[in-house]
Amino acid sequence: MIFLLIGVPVLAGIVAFFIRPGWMPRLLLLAVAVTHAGLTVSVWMVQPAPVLDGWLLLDAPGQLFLSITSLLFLMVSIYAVGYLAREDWGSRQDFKEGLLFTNARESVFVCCLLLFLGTMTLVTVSQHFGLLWVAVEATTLVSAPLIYFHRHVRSLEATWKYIMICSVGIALALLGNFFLAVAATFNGQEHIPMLLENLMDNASALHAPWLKSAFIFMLVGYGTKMGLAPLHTWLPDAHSESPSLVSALLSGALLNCAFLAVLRIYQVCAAAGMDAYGRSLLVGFGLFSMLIAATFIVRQIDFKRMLAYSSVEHMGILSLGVGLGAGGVYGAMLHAVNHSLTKAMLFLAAGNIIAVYRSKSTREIRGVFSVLPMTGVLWVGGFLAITGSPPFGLFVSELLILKAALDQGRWGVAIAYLALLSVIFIGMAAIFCRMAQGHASGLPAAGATPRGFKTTLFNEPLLSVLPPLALGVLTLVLGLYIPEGLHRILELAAAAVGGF
Amino acid sequence: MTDLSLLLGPISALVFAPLIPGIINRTKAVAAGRTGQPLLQLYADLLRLFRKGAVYSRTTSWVFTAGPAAGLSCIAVSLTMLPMGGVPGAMAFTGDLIVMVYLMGLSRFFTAAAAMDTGSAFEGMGASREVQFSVLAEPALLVGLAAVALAAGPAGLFDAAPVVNGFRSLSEIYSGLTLSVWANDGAILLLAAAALFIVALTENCRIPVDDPTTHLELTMIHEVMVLDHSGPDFGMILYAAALKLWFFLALLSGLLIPVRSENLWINGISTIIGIFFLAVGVGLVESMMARLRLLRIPQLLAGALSLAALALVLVLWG
Amino acid sequence: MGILFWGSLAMILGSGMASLVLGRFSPWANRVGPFGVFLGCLMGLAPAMDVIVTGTVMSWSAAWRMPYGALSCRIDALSAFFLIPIFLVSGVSALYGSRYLKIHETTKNLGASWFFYSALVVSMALVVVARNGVLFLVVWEIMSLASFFLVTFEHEKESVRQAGWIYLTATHLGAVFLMVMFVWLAREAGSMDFDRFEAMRFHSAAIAGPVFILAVIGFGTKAGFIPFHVWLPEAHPAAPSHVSALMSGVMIKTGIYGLVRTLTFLSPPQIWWGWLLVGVGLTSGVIGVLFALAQHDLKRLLAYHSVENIGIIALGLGLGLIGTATHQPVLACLGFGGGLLHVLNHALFKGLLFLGAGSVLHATGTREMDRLGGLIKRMPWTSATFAAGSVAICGLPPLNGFISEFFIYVGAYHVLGRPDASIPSAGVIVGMAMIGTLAVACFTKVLGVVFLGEPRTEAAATAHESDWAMRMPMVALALGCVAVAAAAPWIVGLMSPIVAGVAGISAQAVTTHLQIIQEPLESVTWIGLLLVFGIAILAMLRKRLLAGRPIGRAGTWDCGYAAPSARMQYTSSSYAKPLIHLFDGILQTRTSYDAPVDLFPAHAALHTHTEDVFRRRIYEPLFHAVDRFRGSLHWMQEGRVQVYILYIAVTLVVLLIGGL
Amino acid sequence: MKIVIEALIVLLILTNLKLIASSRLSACIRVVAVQGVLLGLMPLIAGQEALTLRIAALSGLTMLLKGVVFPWLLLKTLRSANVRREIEPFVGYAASLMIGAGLLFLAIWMSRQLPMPFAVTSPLIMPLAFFTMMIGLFAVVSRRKAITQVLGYLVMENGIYAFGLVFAQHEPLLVELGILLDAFMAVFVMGITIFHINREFDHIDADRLSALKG
Repeated sequence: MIFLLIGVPVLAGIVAFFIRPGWMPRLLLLAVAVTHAGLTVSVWMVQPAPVLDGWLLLDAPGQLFLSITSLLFLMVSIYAVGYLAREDWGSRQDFKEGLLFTNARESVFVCCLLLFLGTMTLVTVSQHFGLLWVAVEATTLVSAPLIYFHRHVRSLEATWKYIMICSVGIALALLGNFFLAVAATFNGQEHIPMLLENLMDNASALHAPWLKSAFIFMLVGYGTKMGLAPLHTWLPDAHSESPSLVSALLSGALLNCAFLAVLRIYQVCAAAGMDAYGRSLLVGFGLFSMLIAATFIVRQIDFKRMLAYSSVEHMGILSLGVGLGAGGVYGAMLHAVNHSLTKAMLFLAAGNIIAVYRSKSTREIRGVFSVLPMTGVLWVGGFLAITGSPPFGLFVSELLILKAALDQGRWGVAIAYLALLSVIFIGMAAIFCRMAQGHASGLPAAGATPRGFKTTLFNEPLLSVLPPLALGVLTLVLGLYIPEGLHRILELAAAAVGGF
Repeated sequence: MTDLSLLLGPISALVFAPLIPGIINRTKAVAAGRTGQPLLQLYADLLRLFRKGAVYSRTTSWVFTAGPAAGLSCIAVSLTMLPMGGVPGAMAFTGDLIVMVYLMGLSRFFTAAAAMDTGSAFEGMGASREVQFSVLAEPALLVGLAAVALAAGPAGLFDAAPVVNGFRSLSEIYSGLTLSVWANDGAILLLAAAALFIVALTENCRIPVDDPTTHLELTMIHEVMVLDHSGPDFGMILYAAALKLWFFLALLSGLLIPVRSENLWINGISTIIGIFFLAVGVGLVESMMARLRLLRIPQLLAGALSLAALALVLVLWG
Repeated sequence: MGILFWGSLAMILGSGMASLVLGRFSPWANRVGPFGVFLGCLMGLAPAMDVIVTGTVMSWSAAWRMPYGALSCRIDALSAFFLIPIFLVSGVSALYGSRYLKIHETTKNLGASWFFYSALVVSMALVVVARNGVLFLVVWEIMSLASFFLVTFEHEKESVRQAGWIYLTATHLGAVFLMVMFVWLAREAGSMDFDRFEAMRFHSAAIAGPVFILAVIGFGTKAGFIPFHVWLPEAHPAAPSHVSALMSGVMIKTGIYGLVRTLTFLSPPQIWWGWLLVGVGLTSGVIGVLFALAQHDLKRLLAYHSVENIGIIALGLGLGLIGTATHQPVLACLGFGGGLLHVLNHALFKGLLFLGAGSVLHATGTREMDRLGGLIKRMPWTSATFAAGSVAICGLPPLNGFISEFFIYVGAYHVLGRPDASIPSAGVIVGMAMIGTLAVACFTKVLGVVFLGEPRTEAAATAHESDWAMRMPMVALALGCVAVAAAAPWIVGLMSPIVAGVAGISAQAVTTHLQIIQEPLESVTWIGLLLVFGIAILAMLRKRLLAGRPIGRAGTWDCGYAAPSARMQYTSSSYAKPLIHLFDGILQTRTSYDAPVDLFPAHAALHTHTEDVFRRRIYEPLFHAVDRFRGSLHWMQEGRVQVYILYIAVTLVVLLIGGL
Repeated sequence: MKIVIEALIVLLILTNLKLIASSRLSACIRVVAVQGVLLGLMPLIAGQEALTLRIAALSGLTMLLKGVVFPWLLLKTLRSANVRREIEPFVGYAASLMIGAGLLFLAIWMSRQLPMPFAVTSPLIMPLAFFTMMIGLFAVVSRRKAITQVLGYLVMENGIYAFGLVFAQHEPLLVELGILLDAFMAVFVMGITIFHINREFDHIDADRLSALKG
């Protein structure tokens, strides 16, 4: 089962590399996405058996993040079909510098997408720290070409930064792995295998200072990938320059995977009785990330960068929630789900806006409501959702995290948390409302609108409206009702990470 | 006996009110060494006005004609609650003083509206001034009466023991104003009386606030608001003004003349006499001082308010 | 009865959705929506009335798969009392709006607008019946968002977008305080259920005090307490008039409801709460009416009057708290009774006034008072109802505004002698007197400048009376004002269960305590009748006197000036000038004056502009400070990959040195 | 035996210093190649247990990749982007050496802070690992040319890898291979990116790639 989950996308990816562009790769993409989603659903039905003597195993956190990834990938691939169909593959003018540029080969794109799915799945299921590291690094490498899909200078720069920063970070995580290995070696001879459960079982036997430094290195390493400030620097560039559907995956799925990696090492630390230290670090990183996000969201001139920074913010909230422990962990898990859905929805909507306006500037774009009614609704709805206004899901999780903070009487944390949330809300409100409302302006000269988009009522292509709509409906539902099964998994996951 | 005496207040007001301006003018004339107009001048004016026809501005609407009627009926209705010294008002009830003050407000509302209805800048100016002064006058009135109420109130009001009915009608308050009260805290009553006197002058547009005898529109306040009224309307306005003056003087004399015998007639008559004396007093004041500059008037009223407040403070902590 | 309630909500929401679906395609959206809402509201009134009259409490509860959430609702006397204005004003405003929005039928998607309208009505109704913290917060925010979308109906205008943003910001910040409050209560009570809160009766000062402060800030932002009122004068003018009526008449009252409901969780109140509320009330009342006086924009003026009336309500509640804290039940009953009654009254006359302003705007296309005038001849209905509303809002007898103020006055006078309550009650007396007279000044100005005199512009001269769909609501609300005033003595009886819940004493006790005002209210009603009677008599007398006598028609007395023009009338600013001058320390009005020069001046102008001093002195500096701090961090993302990697290295080293 | 290891370590340290002291890119690449080979030798001699097939395979593969393939790749890229030397780096060469010395001390301090839980052949190995890693980071941070940064990354990887080779022998082979593969892929992808950068901008100065900010 697990092999299937990983193998199908990887093999399909390799296949996709060799078939020629056209409807074939898109079909393949869609097929794999559906299959993967189906497999994930079946995972919910029957717990899959561990394989490779426990190296690959699907525990509650893994299952949660696997499901998010799979769902997002399904939506994104539906979107991608329409997107790739709309793209013109000749060389065209870049709307910022006006330089000519082309796209990467479609087959390469699809191939990398599929491999991306495969590697992310591997992250969610791998229980062995070494393997986990390999998987995370692999996600970086396969996602780099995705960011460089539009072959113009800015995306190239973004790609370079992405590779350099993430590789350096991940390298540190590798050292962390070795430290963990050292920590897991007592009296020189026998080694505890670096499987999560073994480490947790005899966590007390681990060598404390080494474990601590291992935690620091892995936190910094995976934190870089996860986008915790001040290690987040690659994130806005990569998210803003990659195609919107890739940004959706990066923000909605990849960051979660990195978060999962952080959770893994935190689990070990907690088991070894160093949770106080770990939690303090997580809280600190969380608040600082929110601060940096707020700093750059307010008056942001590029709305995809704004979304990227909002991802930084929410990663901060996640680590804050875990750092607060107790009910906060459940909140964090729920938050991860909601954030992925909402952020993906926003990025896809942003894709539609860019496709018509040919611009990412929050200063020029006006009147999305009147130009693209559905997208406009999604855009504003997404704004309300991402800022945690009821009745959307993020409200509940943010409320839970607040409650965790207040229950422990940590007023400083609570106040900082709320103040930053408010600042971000105010900043985003200004940007989103200005973009959505008003008379249509900032549109390119007539005829520049791409195929498939007629800027009249109800002529937005269904394939690019339905996926974000579905995601939006999902987070709306999660804001009003949490299904029993999801609740159970969330509780299990929270319990695994030392909360409830 | 009692029920008859209850009617004394309203009836005496309706009958004698137009006499007051006569008294004032005659006082001023005498003080100025003239003979001056007859005492009953206002009666004659009213009769004449009620017999005349009327001229209306094309600009005006029903509001303009409603103004005088509303003003007159407001003051007439508040007469029914007015105590004549020891004689309780015809329909006194807890909190009637608030109703009286607000009836004044209602008549002011209508008068100002009627003035604005003519579309004349002068009358608008008058209305604007009228409402401006009331902003300080009404609080002074309410606070002053509050001080009086506390001074005249039962001793039980001061200790912390909960009283059944701490707040009473104006008539009950006035009936409590015996000589002993004056003996105990006359100072407070005097302060309150001073405040009330200033308010009375303001509300009735007497010198030093307003000069009813001026002939320059720009300096008028109340007179200018009624420039366009004529015939019966104007009659009503003059009559209402007289009644209002009577009303305030009655308040004052009821406060200043502590005759509280069980024979209500004595109380009533003495109060009425007091009113006439007060009228003379007003006349003297008017012949002694000139009207203030408009910008100074708010200060005068603020002074009245602070006098009243001082009285209240003295009652509460004196 | 319960089925009626939910049925009405379903009907309102359903018609909203229906018009949303119809939305783009047909003008029917603008018929289905409003009439559905109207009928739904009529339906909803029945259960509310039933609860108040019979005193039976309806409650529903259901499990909710949501952390700390539970779908529990209850209509007790308090909720029912707030439901009445909600359904009343929403219904008539909907009727009004269907005509008011007709001009947009071709240009805008009215379906969406009506959907949000119905969402607003339903969420308001749910806010006052919700019995669970999470549920309350959810519906509360839905209410805010729905009203936000209604406010930005004409979002093509920059000013409207700005107003919308301010409103959204303010309401969101308020909600943050409420979140903290509920979470804190939940932390103590172990659950978010209101029943649990009421059972706990938090009395330790360590919790009750801060929670009360949080409630005052959070709910005060919605209600419009100064200094949290800044959004009102922006949002109310921006919104379509029927929405302004709904928001100003009803929605801000949900803030009052929240505050009162919170008081039922906390007991016994400490006396400083009362002092605080009285202080807030005085500030809001006086400053609110002063700013209203300084406005030239009709709807903005009305918005500031909402601040003033909220202040009066706060005064009532404050006195009530003092009464409870100092064990003077009479004061408690009078204070709470007056405050709550004023909620109903203000809903009636403020709704009426906004609708009137709307039909003026609809007829002349301007809210600028100095461009209007003389409308009474062309718009008799609007003018008459507006005049009634003005008398009511000035708190003058014989209309309903006076009744609730009378409660508060009597309460204040009642305890004037008591050492522990005399200062606030004296303050209340002075403050209310000033508020009342200033309101008179303000509304004689509005009435005189907008409806009386000569039209100042072409638009005003050619104005038309709006048709029945817009007239009926105004008439209905005006009648409501009269009815409440006339029925005052009986209403007192109905108030007692409502007050009882807040004052924490039995309904019977409240009834006995309210006896003190029972008989006076009857007299007040008589006096009202007497007044009307007197005016009628005098009018008849006048007619008799003038019968057969010459009645001339002439121009207004112009002091001999040859060519008077309509522009020479007293304007709103000149009318208000003396008072503005008197209180300039607070208002800080800015005047720009270019004087007429030489013998034949070509041009001369005088502009006065009074912007909200709190916005200028508190909020704008605050926001700018935050923004400057934000900007000072901007170097962090300066683009060089080397620097970024340096961050990583530094973080690592710091953590290592700290950790090892 | 020990003497050999010590010599090896000293050589490695010297390669590090040479890397940050030399401006000719090709020279830098050669240095890194040498470092890779030395690194490959490391487990053969420093390992606690006797020479097993596993270790032999690992060190062989390491030498092949780090000593031959990467340098070759990089030299190829270097030739395509015709740059010869690092023009004024952010930190001058003399200063770099100073800092290098400082880093050496920091490395030794760290290894003092983290005592090995078990016996090791030479106490110098851990400082060496840290030092190499830091030098790598330093090179990434302080140099302009993208290619130098790749070199820095490689050196960093080398340091970490050295640590792993010596102290974490029980890492399963699969993981070791995975790590090597990833490193290879990373360098490969970076090489491609540099190639593209050179084509788009006709320079490979990483610090001039700063259009995206704010």
